[in-house]
Amino acid sequence: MSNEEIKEIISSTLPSATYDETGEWLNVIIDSKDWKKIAAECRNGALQMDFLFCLTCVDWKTHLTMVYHLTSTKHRHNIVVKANLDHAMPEIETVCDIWRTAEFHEREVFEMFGVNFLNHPDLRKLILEDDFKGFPLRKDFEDPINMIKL
Amino acid sequence: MYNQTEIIKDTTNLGPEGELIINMGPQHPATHGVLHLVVTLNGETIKKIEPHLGYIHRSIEKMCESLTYRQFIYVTSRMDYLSSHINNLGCALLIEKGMQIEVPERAKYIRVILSELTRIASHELWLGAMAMDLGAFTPFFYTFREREMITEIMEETCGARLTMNYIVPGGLMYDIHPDFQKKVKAFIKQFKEKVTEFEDLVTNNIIFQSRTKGIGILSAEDAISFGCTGPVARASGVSCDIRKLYPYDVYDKVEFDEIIETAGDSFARYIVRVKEMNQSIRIIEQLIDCIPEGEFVGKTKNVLKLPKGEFYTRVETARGEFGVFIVSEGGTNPYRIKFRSPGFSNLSALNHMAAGSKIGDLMATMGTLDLVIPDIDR
Amino acid sequence: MNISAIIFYAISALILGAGILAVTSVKIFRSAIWLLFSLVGIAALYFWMQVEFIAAIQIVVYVGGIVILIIFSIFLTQQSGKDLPKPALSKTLFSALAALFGIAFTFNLITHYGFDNVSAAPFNASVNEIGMQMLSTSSHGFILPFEVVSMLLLASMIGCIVIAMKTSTSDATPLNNKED
Amino acid sequence: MFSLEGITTTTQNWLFAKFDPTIALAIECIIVIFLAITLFAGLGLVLVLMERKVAARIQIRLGPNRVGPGGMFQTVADTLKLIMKEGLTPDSADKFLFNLAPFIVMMVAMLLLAPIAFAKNFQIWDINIGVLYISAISSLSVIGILMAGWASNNKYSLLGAMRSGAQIVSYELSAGFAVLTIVVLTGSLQISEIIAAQQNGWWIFKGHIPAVIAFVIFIIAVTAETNRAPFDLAEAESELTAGFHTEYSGMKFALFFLAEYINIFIVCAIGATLFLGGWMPLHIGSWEAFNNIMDYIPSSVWFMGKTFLLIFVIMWFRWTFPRLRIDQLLNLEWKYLLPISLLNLLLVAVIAILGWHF
Amino acid sequence: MGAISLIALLVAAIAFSAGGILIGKILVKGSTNPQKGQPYECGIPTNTSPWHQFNVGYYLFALLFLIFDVELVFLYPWAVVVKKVGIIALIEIIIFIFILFMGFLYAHKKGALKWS
Amino acid sequence: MFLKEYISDVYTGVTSLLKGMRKTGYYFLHPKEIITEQYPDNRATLVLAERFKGEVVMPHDANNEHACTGCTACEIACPNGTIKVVTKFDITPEGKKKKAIDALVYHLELCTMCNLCVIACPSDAIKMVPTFEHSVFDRSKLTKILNKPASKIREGIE
Amino acid sequence: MNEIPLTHILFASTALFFIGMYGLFTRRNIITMLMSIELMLNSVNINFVAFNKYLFPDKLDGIFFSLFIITIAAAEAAVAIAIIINLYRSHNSIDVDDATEMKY
Amino acid sequence: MELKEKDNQAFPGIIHETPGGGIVVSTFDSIINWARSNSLWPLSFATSCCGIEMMSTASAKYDFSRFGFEVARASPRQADVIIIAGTIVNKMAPVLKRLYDQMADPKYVIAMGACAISGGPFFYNTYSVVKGADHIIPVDVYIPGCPPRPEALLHSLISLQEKIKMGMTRDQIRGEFKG
Ligand code: SF4
Ligand code: SF4
Ligand code: SF4
Repeated sequence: MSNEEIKEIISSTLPSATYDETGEWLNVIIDSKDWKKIAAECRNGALQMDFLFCLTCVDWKTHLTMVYHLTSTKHRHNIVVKANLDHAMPEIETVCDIWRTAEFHEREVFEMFGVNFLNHPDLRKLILEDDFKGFPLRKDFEDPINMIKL
Repeated sequence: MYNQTEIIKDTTNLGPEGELIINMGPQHPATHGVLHLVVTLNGETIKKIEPHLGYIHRSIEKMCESLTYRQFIYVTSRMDYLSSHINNLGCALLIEKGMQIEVPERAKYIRVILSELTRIASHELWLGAMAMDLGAFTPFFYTFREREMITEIMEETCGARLTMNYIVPGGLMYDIHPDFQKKVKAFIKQFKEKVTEFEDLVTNNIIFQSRTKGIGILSAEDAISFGCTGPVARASGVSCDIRKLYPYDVYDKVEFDEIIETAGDSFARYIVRVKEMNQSIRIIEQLIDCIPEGEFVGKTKNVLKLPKGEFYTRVETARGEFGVFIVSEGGTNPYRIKFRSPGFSNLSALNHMAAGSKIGDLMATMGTLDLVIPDIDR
Repeated sequence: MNISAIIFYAISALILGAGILAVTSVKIFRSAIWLLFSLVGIAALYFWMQVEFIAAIQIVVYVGGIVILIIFSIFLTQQSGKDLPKPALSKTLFSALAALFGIAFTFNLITHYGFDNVSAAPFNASVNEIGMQMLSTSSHGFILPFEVVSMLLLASMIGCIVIAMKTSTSDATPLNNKED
Repeated sequence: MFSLEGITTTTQNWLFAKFDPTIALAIECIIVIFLAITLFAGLGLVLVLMERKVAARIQIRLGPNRVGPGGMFQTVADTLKLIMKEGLTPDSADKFLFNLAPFIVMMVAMLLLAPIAFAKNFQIWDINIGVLYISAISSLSVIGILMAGWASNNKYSLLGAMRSGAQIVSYELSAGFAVLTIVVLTGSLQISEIIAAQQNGWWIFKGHIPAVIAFVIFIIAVTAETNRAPFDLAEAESELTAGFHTEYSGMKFALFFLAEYINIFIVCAIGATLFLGGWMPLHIGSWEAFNNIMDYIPSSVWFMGKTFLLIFVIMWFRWTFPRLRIDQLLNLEWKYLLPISLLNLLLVAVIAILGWHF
Repeated sequence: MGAISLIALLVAAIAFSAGGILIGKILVKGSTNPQKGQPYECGIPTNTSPWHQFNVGYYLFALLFLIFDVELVFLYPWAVVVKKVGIIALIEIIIFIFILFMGFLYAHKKGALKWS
Repeated sequence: MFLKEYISDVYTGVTSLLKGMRKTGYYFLHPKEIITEQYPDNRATLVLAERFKGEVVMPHDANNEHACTGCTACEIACPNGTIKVVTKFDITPEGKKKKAIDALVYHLELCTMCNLCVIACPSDAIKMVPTFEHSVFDRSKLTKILNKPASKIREGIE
Repeated sequence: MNEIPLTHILFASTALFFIGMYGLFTRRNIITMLMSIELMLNSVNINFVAFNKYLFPDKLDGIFFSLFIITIAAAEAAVAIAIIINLYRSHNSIDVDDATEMKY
Repeated sequence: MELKEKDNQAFPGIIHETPGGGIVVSTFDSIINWARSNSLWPLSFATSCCGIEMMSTASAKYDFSRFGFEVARASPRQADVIIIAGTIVNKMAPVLKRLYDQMADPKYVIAMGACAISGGPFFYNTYSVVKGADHIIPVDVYIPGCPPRPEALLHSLISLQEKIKMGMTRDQIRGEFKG
């Protein structure tokens, strides 16, 4: 499918979505509240985006941005969905009931960025020690003991 | 620095009647490296597996944010160290894509040949290690005999046996060794002779078959939903070979088959990898004789600056789709870098695959998942 | 008092001591082990009496089979680390007294009866003899019990299977919890 | 090349001539003790080294070759080190049973030595129920393993012990049936008579197909009974880190290690005795000349040769096959070995009664 | 030499093991630390003991084994004399084994020989 | 037919096992397949690929001169601060002050053999050599000063 | 060995019998009770063999009796343990105090 | 220490090549040391890349069973030497300490690779890597390299043998010896 078709399919479900085509793939910027709706649509709707191959988060010092890379094993088209989160208390719906791989990725993002995924089955630390303080991949993370600056 | 009080908290607790909760790993011969599985047993039957990661989490993504684009490549060969060359290639490709660097043909050919050699080496090691998990020690030594030939070739050309840092943005660090082609041909010859050994020793062995057939089944839908890639997904009938779908370097010039099995059990995964080795040999045979003359590295500025924006490249490592996602502010080093590692997704399917089977089956399932823990933890 | 006498008393000491420990030990696994020693001691006693066949049978069946089975069932049904509940003191006393009284009574019986008509004829319990008599269809032969035993074993086997399989269908080993 | 024939008788006569019976008996006991201990130590060293060398050859390696000429002292060094290593006892373990278990295992291995005929007239005790005695005593060895596994208070140990319990127990059956076939052919349980019966040819040759089948079943069963790969589920490296002796260290561990190898030797010796004629030289029907030549080779050499051949076969198994799963292992026993050996036994009975074996 | 040799062998075994262990005990003094005594579980601390009820999936095999073990016991005397007694012994034992084989087939049919 | 497949099961299983045993048996009987290289004994004949990255050294010629100008390009290029260049100013015959290295400190225990420094060096003053016998009992022994004592920069290198 | 009188063997077996009885009385746990029963059976066996050996050396009936007793003991143990495990599965205990009032 | 100098002139392992395979029968201690140095059973403990090189050291080409090292034990109770092959991160450190503590004396440690020595590639700007395994447990021998070649590992093992063989008092044998 071409970007145009994708756009109108998405707009039909979510008019408020904005688009950015400068990058390699079509970027869909949405509001974090609508994410669940879009996700379900992408997965089950005409788009058939059944493969979430990258889920991560970026810390722009003012806000956080969730980045979901989706592709369809049927139509072979990719889109990137972005949702901006508040820096103070980031929250977004989980999608691990739609793409099961999201469960681990979301746990990782949770401990690395402190993003709180609502309705996640068990949102615990996956990689870091249980008593680890702070969110290491945020830009303002400081660890004077372990982190030796070059 | 670490007194007794800092010993990490207990992860096991008394299960209900008849249940036994066992820690497998971090130090365990079968969890190559330091995977930590909390296995809930009922007698010999597995009820639940809960992976605990992070025992080799080296915060690579964080440290890459403070390395320049030339420097951060070498770190990636420490993630999936078995296909380190391919990881480096992925990063180099991204930088080249971002800065429109022209890569000379010669470099492309050599890169692809080395990638395939790396893939073979990785699969050889996996084969040996998996046989060892199933209790057969001897195949390990036979596979390493061939693998040693590859590492010799690597050593001669790249200067390192395992974590070679041979790729620089725009080409290669230096030209291949004069008798590179000769050695590779010799290797192909020996490999073709010896690969039949594993038919007798492993593939057709009744014990091996009964231990892998129908074990750890993963359906195609689950494979996609769990984001599995590489041999694991292909064994379940999902076509996901980046080399076919989004060809990079010269993969579009060569012809090879994407191996697809439909059974989705451990045996299928085994077969897929064994066949892939032959395909890799096929690719190398096509390329090895027609490496074009010319430069081995393109023209690049001394200081690399990636334009502002977001970039994503994927390459097919020995384990599946390895993706690099870089957010650039236009500076000399990435603003945010994320490695999408195949093992991470493949591991998340483990519980689904192994629950309800025996402990012995867990070994078969984990062995055929071919996990590399630093690749998962990063 | 020569060697064989010493051996006899040593063996009986082993039997009785192990037996006492088996019925009094508070750790159930340990009491199983003590039972095992007691049985081995009995086998040794048979050896001492030169009925090696019975001795071997004793070991094969009791030690090799029954005790293993008991140990398995302990693991299945017990918290094998936990101590067994101590019986009430009154009960212990009563049983001990009963046992002691019984022992005294029987001893006295035995000593009075005396068994003086011990015949010194040579005793031959070789496997050959046993086999001959077991298979002989004559009046002294044991062929009938021999065949009956097979029926008995068949019955007990079927019984075991019926009883055990009854729950092993609803056994706590679910293979269907793929979803979690 | 010296031969052990008659040594025992001469010594015995000499002793009883010189001293009064009790003293003579005591002296004999001391000799036996001495011999047994040396045999244990020697066998342990040799077998472990042999295992490592065989493994190396199969795995296109060199194997131990730097300690002493050709690595001969490698196992000596290992033993010394193990003796000089600290023997731990976990706090949470059942100390008494934990320390008792190695002794049990050793005693069982030692007791099994009694009826083995190492050479002509060279046998500690030619007990009249020989093979029955052996199968009885060897069924004790599982107790040591269960004890060790339970007393360690370690999950891996317990799992391993349970497994080997079920495994050893089941494979005793088919081993017993395999032995019975030979008993049927010989009509005696006594080791010496069994060997004498093979004067004019070994059972594996004389017994037609059934004997061969019984032999194969026997080898498989004893491999399982001694917890060797491919049946080494009790100490399955990759599943339960070290199985039932996870918690053992130093000499206690060495004893388990040693007992395993001694058991291998013993079962192979039994196999050689039952099927390959023990110390009996290779005799073929009526080729007098050939038989005489064979007789020149001392009987102890024959015995050791056959035994080590079987040991090598078992090692060959280990370095070739992957490990079975516990349920497959039990399946193999109950689905294949047991019925086959039952029928095989009947077959042999028919042959024996009709006297079809030469 | 007769049964006395068994005692001799037992003494040998005990002497051998005890000797080895004692030498180690006397000569080697290990360092001590709180971790050392705890059970090993892949380097993860554990405070749960396996000494709670534990599901042995294969006790059924042990049951069957016991039965067959007894059968084996009866076969030994038979095997010794079968050649002398001749055809009668064969018939008797065929009946004997047949009856038990019924049980075996029954177990097989009921799936008692399948895993859990 | 139950019995038939039972027998065929046994047959195929046994044959497959025998095949495997034949393989291993072949290797057991053919010692010439052994490929072991006895390392400490073959030190004399051991040849490593000349490109193998063992450690970074600074070649000195006969009269103890090296080519390092102290430009610190390697220090900048090194991803993990393995090289520290300590510079000093010495007086050239013309009386001009000239930058030269005092010490080029190289932490072998940090080096990841990535070769970036060698590539970055403008005057090829350092190179990789295929040595590997660096085992030490004391970590501090691994920190090296690459330029030999009293060594000078070779003439004609700017 | 004949200088060991038969009575001593009988003493031993009797003592063993009553030890078993003691266990049977005191233990409340079915498995341990089963163990006690095994002990008693064994003591009876000893008697059979001893009588046979000392009093009727020309016959083998005592041997056969002990043989059959062992057999029956094995069968009994097998069934008993099957029942015990079944009992445990149904009501999570094998304590006789609980077991008595259960209709099985 | 002076060992290093000895390293430089004479290669470790060559020194003791007396007839009889380097058995130095002088005193009781030296016999014990000979035994210990010749049967070092490693604990199978590999965290990352260096572990692969450890595997190839075990493989047929550079076969460390020639020295009697091939009996890799999975349980620390029976192992003599930990080869720390790979990075140690903060989460792994307590586990490593535990394993070391649970080993039976005498016990030795080899730090293999830049990571185990000092954090190596991950020394700067990382929040989770232990800067050198000898912060956690005493280390006897260090091998630099990333990863060290198999020969380098063999070299270090021989050096460790040297260290054990030469001058250690009875007390040191009894396990107070710390690298
Ligand atoms: S090789 Fe790499 S790590 Fe080593 S000094 Fe050079 S740049 Fe630094
Ligand atoms: S070594 Fe090269 S790069 Fe480094 S300071 Fe010297 S001249 Fe400059
Ligand atoms: S030293 Fe290098 S090769 Fe070894 S673990 Fe560290 S990064 Fe990997």
